[in-house]
Amino acid sequence: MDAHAHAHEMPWIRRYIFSTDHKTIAIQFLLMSLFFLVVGGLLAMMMRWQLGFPSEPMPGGMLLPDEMMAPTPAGAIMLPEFYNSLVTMHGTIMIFFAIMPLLVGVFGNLLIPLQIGADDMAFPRLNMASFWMAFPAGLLMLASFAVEGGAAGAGWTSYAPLSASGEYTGVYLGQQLWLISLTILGFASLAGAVNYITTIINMRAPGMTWFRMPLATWALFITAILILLAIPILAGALIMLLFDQTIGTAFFLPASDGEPLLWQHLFWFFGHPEVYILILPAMGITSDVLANGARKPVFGYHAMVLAIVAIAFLSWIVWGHHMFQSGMNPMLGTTFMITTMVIAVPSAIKVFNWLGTIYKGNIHLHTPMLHALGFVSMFIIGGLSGVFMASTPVDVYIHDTYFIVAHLHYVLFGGSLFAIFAGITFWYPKMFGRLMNEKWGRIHFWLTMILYNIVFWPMHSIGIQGHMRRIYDPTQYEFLQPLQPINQFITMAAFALVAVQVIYALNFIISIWKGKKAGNNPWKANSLEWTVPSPPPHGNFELVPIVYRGPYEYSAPDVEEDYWLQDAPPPSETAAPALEPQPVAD
Amino acid sequence: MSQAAASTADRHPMPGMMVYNVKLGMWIFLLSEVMFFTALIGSYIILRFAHPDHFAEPGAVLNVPLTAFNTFVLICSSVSMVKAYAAITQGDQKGLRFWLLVTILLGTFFVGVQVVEYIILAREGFVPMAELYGVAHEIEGAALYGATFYTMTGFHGTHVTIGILCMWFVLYRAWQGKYSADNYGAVEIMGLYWHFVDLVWIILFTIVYLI
Amino acid sequence: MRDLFGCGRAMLMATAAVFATACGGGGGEAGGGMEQEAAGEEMASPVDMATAGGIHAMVMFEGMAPEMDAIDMASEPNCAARYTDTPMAEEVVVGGGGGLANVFVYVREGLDAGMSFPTPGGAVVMDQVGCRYVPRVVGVQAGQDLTFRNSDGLPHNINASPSENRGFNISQPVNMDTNRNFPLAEVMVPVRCDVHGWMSAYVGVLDHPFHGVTDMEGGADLGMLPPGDYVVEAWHERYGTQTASVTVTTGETAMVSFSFSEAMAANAVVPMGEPIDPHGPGAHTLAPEAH
Amino acid sequence: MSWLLPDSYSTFGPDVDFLYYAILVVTGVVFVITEALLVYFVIRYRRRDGQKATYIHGSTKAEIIWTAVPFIAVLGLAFISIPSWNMMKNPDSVPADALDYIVNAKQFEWEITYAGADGVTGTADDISTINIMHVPVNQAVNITLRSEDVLHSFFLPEMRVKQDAVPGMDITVWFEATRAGAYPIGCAELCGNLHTTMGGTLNVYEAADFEAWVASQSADADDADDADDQEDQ
Repeated sequence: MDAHAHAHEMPWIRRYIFSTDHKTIAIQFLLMSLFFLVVGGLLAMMMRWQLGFPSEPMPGGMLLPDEMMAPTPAGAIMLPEFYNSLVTMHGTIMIFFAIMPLLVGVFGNLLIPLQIGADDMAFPRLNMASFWMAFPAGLLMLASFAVEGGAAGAGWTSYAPLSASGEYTGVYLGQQLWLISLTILGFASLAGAVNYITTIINMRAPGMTWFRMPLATWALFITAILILLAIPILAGALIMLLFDQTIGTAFFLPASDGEPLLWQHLFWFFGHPEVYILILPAMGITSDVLANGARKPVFGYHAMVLAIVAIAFLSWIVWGHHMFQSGMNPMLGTTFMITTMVIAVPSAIKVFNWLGTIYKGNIHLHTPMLHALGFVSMFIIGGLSGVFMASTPVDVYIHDTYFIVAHLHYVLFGGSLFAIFAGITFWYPKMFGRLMNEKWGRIHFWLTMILYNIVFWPMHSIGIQGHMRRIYDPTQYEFLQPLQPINQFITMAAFALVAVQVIYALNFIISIWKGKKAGNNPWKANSLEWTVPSPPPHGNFELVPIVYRGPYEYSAPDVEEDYWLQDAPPPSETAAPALEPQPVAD
Repeated sequence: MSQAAASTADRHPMPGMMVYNVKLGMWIFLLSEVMFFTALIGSYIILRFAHPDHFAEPGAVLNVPLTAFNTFVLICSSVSMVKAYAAITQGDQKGLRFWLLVTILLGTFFVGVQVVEYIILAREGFVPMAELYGVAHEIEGAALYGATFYTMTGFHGTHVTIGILCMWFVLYRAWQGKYSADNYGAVEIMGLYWHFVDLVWIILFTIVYLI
Repeated sequence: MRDLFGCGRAMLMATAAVFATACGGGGGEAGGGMEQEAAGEEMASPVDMATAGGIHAMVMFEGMAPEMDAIDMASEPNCAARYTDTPMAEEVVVGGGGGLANVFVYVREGLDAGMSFPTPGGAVVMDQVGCRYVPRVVGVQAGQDLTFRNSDGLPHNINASPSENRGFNISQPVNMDTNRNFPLAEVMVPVRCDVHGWMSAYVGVLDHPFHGVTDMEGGADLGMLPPGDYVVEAWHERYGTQTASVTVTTGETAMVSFSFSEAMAANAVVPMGEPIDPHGPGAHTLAPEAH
Repeated sequence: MSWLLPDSYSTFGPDVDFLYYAILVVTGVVFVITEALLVYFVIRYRRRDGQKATYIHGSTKAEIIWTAVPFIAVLGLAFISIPSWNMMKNPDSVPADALDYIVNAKQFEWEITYAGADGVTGTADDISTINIMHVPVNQAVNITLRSEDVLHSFFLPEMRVKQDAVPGMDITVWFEATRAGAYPIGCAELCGNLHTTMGGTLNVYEAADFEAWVASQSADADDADDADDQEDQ
């Protein structure tokens, strides 16, 4: 039976809506998570308004209901309840519905089968189900803004007991929807993780040994394992919290002898692997793009793989560093400090290897490469600022201040999001068959890079001055009032930062129709996805590819070009290949 | 079922592939299940260590002999599952159907006993809700005991119930003669799941009822 | 960029000004007291005014009024600055004539079973002035709007914890009004501010309009009722409740009086969140001290 | 925009500030070197047409060096942090002569109880204040931190003190102020709608002034007790 022909007979709804093709699902995830990225960004803008101009009427605030924005004669003023909901939902949406589906949902789906030479995922229908759980979960999360009491307002970490009973916040249904939505998203992530792991273990093309896999796939593989093991912990905790909220159990409610710290332990036991779920695929993407841009093999490929594995392993024993000031035994704090310091080592290894990769390269500064370099430079900052809070005595001072906000945004925005921009631009042809506009891509990169640093760099500084995070009105504290001009400055810059993303959005949309046709291999890259047309047909490979070498054989002396496709037979074997390409076995 | 999907899942193994996709997928899924029950059991252990006085002595509240018998029934169902698997590997259709049915009945019996146990305990005032806890009788311990007990055993019971529903489906397909000595993957992964659920119960029974 | 931005904000201010004019610039008056704001079109009351009679309650305090503690507003200097004298707690407020203020007096039993009363259109206002609730005790009808007003211009939070109704916990960061209502009758609903621990107030919710809160003279009007026998209850936050039966006759205002004394504080039962069914039997065992 | 810490006025200050600056120097050096190399490489090895990049796969020696050096560096930072951490958070480190306080957090207030003349909390001569803490200078104070409802975090920026208050737990916090003055108290853990208002003031007095404050409070301690009784009702 011919899968390719078959695809075209399928009705529209099966091809675009309930598709089982991993590339279509990747695009679905892409559109979904970009939508949530926009939503999350707008939520952040409202927060920034309140922080820059506390209790001043917000432009457009009159459009929002009275439960969020209090109408006063001067205009609509944000209510603290709504601010807390914004804090919570910005974090939740960005982490669970933007960055995580972008990295794992989009690139996992798009790259894994293509890079290992498979025709699709191991379980295509499970893959489809994964998207169709994640998307409604996101809508449910958004819907919680509209229910009585508003959306969840206990922070994205939902620390009990604030989250465990509505009497503390006035949020009942909103918090429950938050819990239900994340539980559904958990199922979606699990479905994805089972799929990725099975696919990578079982469906690699002949010759695609473990150490010939591109680092993006390696990172996604390890990420999938982290998801597989971490998400169920979250699910267990979410369900217990939901029971506390609804049927009246007391797991986390101290009034009936429950343990609030148990929630934190469970949450961060999930949460720290989650942090690496949000960065490992970004590291993988960056490695692929850097090698391509530098026209050079990745420096220390094995060390890079080992570093990913080491990070994944260590991520299970560092969760306590989120809880140094939580009332946990100080001896445990010491232990977690040491493990946390150690986890900086594999991250450092990766940074040095990236520097080694561009060393003596022949660097093509195309847009994805710019973003990848942006990732490295920002990840250096985010990684180094992490050392401050790893040191427990220093963490006493900077814990829960804007220093942490700066740190996590340097890792998640400066890190993950730049890698996402790199990845989308780099693999755009494999999704839409065309290239994004290079000029506007560069303009967008430089504006984003500059404005991004203008927004987040000063946050270190106000954090150092003691500015707590998650406070609705900094001017309530006399000692923070001198920092208010900085807060205003950050707010203005943040508005500009969001505004320049319109460039990317337009570039993205217009290029779908007007972009330059890409051909098979526009970046002259090596891995298997570049051996097939853009976008690849249903079933991906006409013949099962045979892999002869690793993915980073750039500028190899054996060939004339500066790249060497993984499935190109070696010169000695061109005459009589040892392995005969086989037709796809279906 | 999409043809393309079928082609992928049942495709001829790639070089170096040790187990077929669905079986590998089930193993991987069970790993995540292990973590789920780890979260629940871990919470139970932490709460119990933090508040030892809130948890009753073994047997003081829970009916250990009844549940011990129930545990025996569930272990028997694992044996019958093995018999069903053994039958189909030999191509024995009748044996497959018979042992599947036995497994379903034993599983259903297990869930039934659990439901009855819940009803009896609830009547005694042993409920998960903090406010209603111990209303009918003076029960030693606090609401944490009820909450952890019902959450852990409840989620296990849910897993058994889902297993039974899936097994009805497998039985239905067995009746249609879909399985053979060459094609018994569904029975095998059903068995994997069933043994896992059984194993979890043995751990739960030990730490919830006996310790 | 900055310029553009400032311009946007200026425009916004202009819009806001227009809005303020349209709204009559409301919301500023301190001092409050219970205001029945513009009542709108009243639905027909089931009470036949031709035959109705009134109830007037007098609540007196016997003996020396207990000395109230000073409120330590040091943690909120903006509020402390509003007072020339030290602000005193308002748990017991006794007027010059010996009347006990802030007593919620209401018809507890005796209304005809078939009677139901339209929800008043106007809102009852509870203001926050100088970090105190003004008034401290209000009565509302079930479903009637209760406006919480912040006239302090600093953050308050209103935490109502009823038993029958759904509670709420809302905040008011600046001068503003927030409307809420309680759909079910209960006496009383405690209200407090979590930012200022000394601030507390009480709301009595009834499904009829026959209730009042005593003023500094200790008097409260309960409105016009159909003739008949009623049980009236007086509720005080420190001294608990007393009941008295009263007979209303056409055209007359029946007087009912209560008296409280400090001695009652010791074993007072102060009901909170008690559901009230006013349609119960007319007569009731009376407390001995009620005349 | 400064990377300098605001001045500290407690005995923890020198330790925390030293560690902070030590890490700032170490990370600052790494930051400058790595970012400079990044920029340098991008410029030095920018695209030259017709030329190939150098075909290098890696270097085991380099890998070993840049594994070992950061490893030693971060472990060093961890180990020099341990003594300060133990001093700040280990309940055994509280000096024996510390004054006993109870800080009870609730939405959205700090209720601070000073043990009074008898040095024991929970007795009649306790002095309670809301949001304003009074302590003597150069005298360790031992706080039992509690919460009534949700998590809060007791934050004294100038004292370099931060500790979450957890309902159901008594957590020991101690510090010793080294300069008289008024300092902010903040809540650093999201605790509900008006989390932002949960600030207060720490008044650090010279010993004599502190005695005077205690005396002024003891005079109307009876009244304070009455107030407590009424609150309970």
